[in-house]
Amino acid sequence: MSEVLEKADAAEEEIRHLARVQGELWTDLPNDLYIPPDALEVILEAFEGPLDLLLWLIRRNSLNILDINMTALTRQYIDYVETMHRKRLELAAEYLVMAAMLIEIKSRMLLPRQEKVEEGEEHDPRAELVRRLLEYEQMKLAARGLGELPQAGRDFLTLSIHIPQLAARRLPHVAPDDLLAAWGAILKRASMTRHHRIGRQELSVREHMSRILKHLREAGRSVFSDLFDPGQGRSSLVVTFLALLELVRERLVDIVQNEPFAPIHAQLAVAAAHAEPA
Amino acid sequence: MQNPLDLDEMKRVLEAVLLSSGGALTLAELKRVFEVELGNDFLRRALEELKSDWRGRAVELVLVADGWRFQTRPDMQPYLDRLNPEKPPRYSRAVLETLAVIAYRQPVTRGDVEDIRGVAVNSQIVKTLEERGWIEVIGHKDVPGRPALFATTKQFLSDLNLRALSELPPLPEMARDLIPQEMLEEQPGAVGL
Amino acid sequence: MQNPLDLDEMKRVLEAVLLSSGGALTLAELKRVFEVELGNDFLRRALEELKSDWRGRAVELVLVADGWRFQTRPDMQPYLDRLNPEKPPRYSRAVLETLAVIAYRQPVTRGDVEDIRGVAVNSQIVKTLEERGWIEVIGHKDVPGRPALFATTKQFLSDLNLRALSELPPLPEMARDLIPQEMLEEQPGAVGL
Repeated sequence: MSEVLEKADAAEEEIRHLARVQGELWTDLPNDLYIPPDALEVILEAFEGPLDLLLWLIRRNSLNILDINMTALTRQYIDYVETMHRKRLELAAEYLVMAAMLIEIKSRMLLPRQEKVEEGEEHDPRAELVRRLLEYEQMKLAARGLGELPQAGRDFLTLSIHIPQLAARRLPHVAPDDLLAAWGAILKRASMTRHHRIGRQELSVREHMSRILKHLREAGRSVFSDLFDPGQGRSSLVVTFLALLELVRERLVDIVQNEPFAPIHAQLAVAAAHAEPA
Repeated sequence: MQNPLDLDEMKRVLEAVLLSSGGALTLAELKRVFEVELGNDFLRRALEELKSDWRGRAVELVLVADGWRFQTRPDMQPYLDRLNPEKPPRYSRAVLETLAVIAYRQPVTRGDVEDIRGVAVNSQIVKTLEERGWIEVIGHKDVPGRPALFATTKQFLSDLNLRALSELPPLPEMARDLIPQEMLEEQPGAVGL
Repeated sequence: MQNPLDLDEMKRVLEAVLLSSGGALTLAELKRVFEVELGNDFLRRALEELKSDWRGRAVELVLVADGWRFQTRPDMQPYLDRLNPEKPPRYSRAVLETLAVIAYRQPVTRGDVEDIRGVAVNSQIVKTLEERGWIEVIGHKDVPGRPALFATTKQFLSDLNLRALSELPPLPEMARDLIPQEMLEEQPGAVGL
């Protein structure tokens, strides 16, 4: 209980600090009902509703929550509500409902104690109010406790260090068979009379065509025999020769020999056109 | 190379995976990291060892609701705040009270929250908590209007460094011993509340 | 409390800050973390020591263009991949078909690719393949407009695990059985092309 009260005091402390009138900290809450009019709005904003206000009134007056003096409490509460009304503050409906409930309890307590519940035990009309006040106070303190728990982002951070390879590895992977499938799709879509058949031999001719073009792009022109690498074997020589013929046929490369028995040169067709306009 | 996997190598891998994951990882997720099938006990032992290896550092390995994660110790926050001066928002009392009711009384409807707090619950409050990923609708109550039932999420526990709801601070004991016995018997609901 | 700051405490803080920052931090940013004014030399020494403290672990402290950061070592990738088995991105059909035409028919112009595919080739497609380092311009065709001639690169072969273009899967000889023999003899060019 003492801990509860301590926490309640702390809550009240907070309310006090919230109350500022014309810029000045208002450190003393009223013992009686006089409230500087400008402060009322500020004070009421600090309450989370009628239960909160009631709790504060009870704790403020050191009333035992279990033995509430209904007359004093109801009068104080209703005076607050009336002041709010006079100040034309926007009054939440809940405050009026609570006022009605307090008056009802008070009037029932004035009745002779003959009211019995079925089991024959006495029923205190304040019981429901007390239950609600206790429950609310409990949640209010629990909320304070939650707010004090360490919170990710506020009191500690979780970690996420850099993973350097991710970017590179996220590049799409292509398998040779994907290319085959892509080619198949082209053919299927075309469904024309055009037929392409490319075997290994043709591919290596194509590869050498690219190789020769790259070489000529860098070198400009090349002695014909330099394009061949006897170290690669006979079939490589044949394929290189076929590639050159294909390049000439596609007019990508020119083969020139200035005079009989002079060295034969290969050069890019374009380069030739530009270098020797004649 | 991974087979057999020794404890040191396993800890080395776990450390890298947990430091880079950006969130908590469950045992099941951590098991998936290894090619070989690992027993839970072996894995847990490695995690516990890793945890004590980090003792005394400014970063700690913790077990929360959604698994294991590394996080900075609270005493590092002043340093981290200087690097990143924008503070996360502090929640209003209204938000915290709504959260408390949902956390301790779940599953509850908005009407339940309003009954306990004695005021209407602003829909902005619910939205704030939903956007933070701390509460979610887990069903609808079978009464007219079928109001949504709210509960807290794993994220909520994890963000508050908790493994389970039972690790929430216990509800403050209300002045129960002072309540006249008759009253308690009359309204048994009051005890549980 | 921070003053005087000893090297061990400083390393402890730096470690937490760098592990939680989510990105590289410059010396200036790291200095801001501490209340006391620190010299660059002192800070660098602490970082270098921290770096060697981490030697042998699966995470390393590195200095990159935009500052210092912790990152996982490359050998952790297989473990991390198992944790996040995100489907690797795939190239669109248009990209794959363009690549297939260039691979099987090189050297070709964009016009050639368009003729074969029957649709216009978006320049973004060519750019994608060039940026990947899989195709390059190896010359220009001597026709009006001098269109670029594309061929595949060594990188392409290496990325597809091939030693030579001739190791690409042979295309189905679908035509051969269907085309009358005379036609093949009549149009020998069609074979090579």
